[in-house]
Amino acid sequence: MNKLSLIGLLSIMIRRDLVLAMRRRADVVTTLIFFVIVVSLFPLGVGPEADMLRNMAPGVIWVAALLASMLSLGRLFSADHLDGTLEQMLLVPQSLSVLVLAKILAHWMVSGLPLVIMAPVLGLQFDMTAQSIGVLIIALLLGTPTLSMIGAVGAALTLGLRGGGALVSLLVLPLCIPVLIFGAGAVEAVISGTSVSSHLSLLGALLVMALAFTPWVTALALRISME
Amino acid sequence: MLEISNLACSRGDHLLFSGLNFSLSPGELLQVQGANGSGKTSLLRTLCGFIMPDTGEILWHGQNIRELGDQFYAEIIYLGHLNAIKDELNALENLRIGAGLAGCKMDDKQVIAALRRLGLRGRETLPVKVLSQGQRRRVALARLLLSNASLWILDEPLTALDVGAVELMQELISEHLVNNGMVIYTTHQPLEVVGVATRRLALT
Amino acid sequence: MVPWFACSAAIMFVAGLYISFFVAPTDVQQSEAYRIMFIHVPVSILSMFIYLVMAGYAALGLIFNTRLSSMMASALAPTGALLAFLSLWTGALWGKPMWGAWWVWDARLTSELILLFLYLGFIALHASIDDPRRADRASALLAILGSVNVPIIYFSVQWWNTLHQGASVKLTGTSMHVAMQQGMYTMMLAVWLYAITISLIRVRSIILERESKAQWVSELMEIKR
Amino acid sequence: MNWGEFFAMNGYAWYVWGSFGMALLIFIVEMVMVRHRRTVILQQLRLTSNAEDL
Repeated sequence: MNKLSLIGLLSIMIRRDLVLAMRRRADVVTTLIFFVIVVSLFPLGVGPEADMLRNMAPGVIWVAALLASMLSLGRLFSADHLDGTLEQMLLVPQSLSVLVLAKILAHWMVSGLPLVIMAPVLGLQFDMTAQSIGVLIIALLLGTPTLSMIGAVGAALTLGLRGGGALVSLLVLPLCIPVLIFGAGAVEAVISGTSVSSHLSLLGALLVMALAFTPWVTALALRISME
Repeated sequence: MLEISNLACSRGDHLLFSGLNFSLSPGELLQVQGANGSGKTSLLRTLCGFIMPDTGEILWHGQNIRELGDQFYAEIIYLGHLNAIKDELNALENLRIGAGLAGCKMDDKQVIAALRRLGLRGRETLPVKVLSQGQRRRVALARLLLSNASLWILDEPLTALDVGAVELMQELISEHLVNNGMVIYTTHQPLEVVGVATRRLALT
Repeated sequence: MVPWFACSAAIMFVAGLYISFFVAPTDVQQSEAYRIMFIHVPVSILSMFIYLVMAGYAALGLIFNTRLSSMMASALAPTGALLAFLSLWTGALWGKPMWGAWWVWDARLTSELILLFLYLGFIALHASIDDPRRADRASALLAILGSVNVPIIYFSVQWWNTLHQGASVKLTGTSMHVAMQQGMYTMMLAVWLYAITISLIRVRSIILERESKAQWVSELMEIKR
Repeated sequence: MNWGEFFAMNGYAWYVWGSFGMALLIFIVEMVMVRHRRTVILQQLRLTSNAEDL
């Protein structure tokens, strides 16, 4: 039997999840709309002063992105769990971590990437400068995959539990705080004219760390949850 | 060669079975019997390595399956209560992806042949969600034809199947046994394979 | 063992409180309010330390599959959470007269708050899984993940804080009076002993709950009668 | 130093006693909770073991 390479396995899994997501577009769109609505609610809540909004923008967009990614976490493993495909994945004679990584990447492409693409439009709503919007996009690109990966651990741990959604937020949100701080900090650094690169490199470091450990931890959590 | 020695398993604080010993050689068929809740499914899931046994060992060709890991997974196929097929995909896609993950490269001809053998001619490209329960089960069973695993672990393979499909299933099992395969299954329906003595394991 | 720890905890509390209130002199700058320190500092230190101990026990339980250490981890969690809450509460009451605010977004306070969330997450996850073995293992993973994250969180919050404002007020560097030190250490010991006592009692109930089917439980003195 | 002065804590009574009071409250509540848990489980065990005798 010819064994598949890990890259082959990765691409099969990513393609499968993307096809599945495309056949259920409504879910993807819902997350995006949630993100846009949350961000748009803030000016209505705190008033339309342009100066204040400009200062708030990075924080608001980041918090909304965090909440939106929490919202979509439930879908990451639960559908596969319910129809039994997850069981079969545990029996795949290759590393489960690779499959998990593929699922996380696919999940990020359908739930994280749209947020990043949408963010500039929202930045304009908040009257952000072109430069800070640029940094916002880079920070989101570095930060949202980390959020997906940390979230995946939470989703795996709470698989099949009642009240999973709220529980996942309780577990995952505290762990996401560093990403939030550096992500919003990068944009604030542009506004206040201090160094951006340190924030971005810290975000990058978090991403690398998450990339190295979370697929493995998530795989372990899945095995525990499937017992 | 699968050997089980002194296996005990509990769910929560409830002990399901203990001191279980049996072995299975190539060409043998084992039926696990027992009332509802006697631990049939748990036994099969323990054999797959999902559940860690409380005590005891599961040996595959003399080696513990925990140590073998991926090598063991490459030699088994498990069919659970759930069909493990995606409603949004069609039968062909489901099987192609399933086989791909298991590490076999499949061309569509083989997949279509397997589906036709299971009586799904003309339904290969319909989304699975429009198929009936029995037809979905047949899609799941088609996976057996596409894998070259030597140990089949089947949990209630006959649910939702009609008489014709049950006969077909008997045929598939007997072919597999002739090729020196091994089968462990649970069922509440009669399943007799011609020419092979079914060994029975009763759980209480 | 429990009565012994309980008694010594009680004695230490009495002694600690006596020193804190009667022996230790009034602080020059903070007047009497500094006496909050005697409860605040031990409680804060212990709340962090218990998390590490808990994560350690949880890791042992996960790796070696020992049930007792997992039970110990779940027995420690509520105590740790309460101590973390107490630390925030006393910190707020100390902060109000000293800094003029109940709460500042100081690195320490923020990390302590997050620590409380981590405890709550652990307890919630453990409570919502019905199968005790799965609960142990899942929450152990969470505890370990949390303990890896605590330094990162502390670092990031500190960094974030210094960017925002440099207003973190510190205990002005007066060298502590001997009696103050004594009071602090005695109180520390007292809280230690208290935490050990309470978690030992709790772990005993947990063992009984988990092992209720085992033979030895039904032969216990307290149950026969 | 008389008692009134002692309790006044030089104007910081609310803060100091608030802290220690809350500490005391939490410790007591925790002890009650733990004892309650213990009595409940012991009672349950007693019930089941009696039921087996019957």
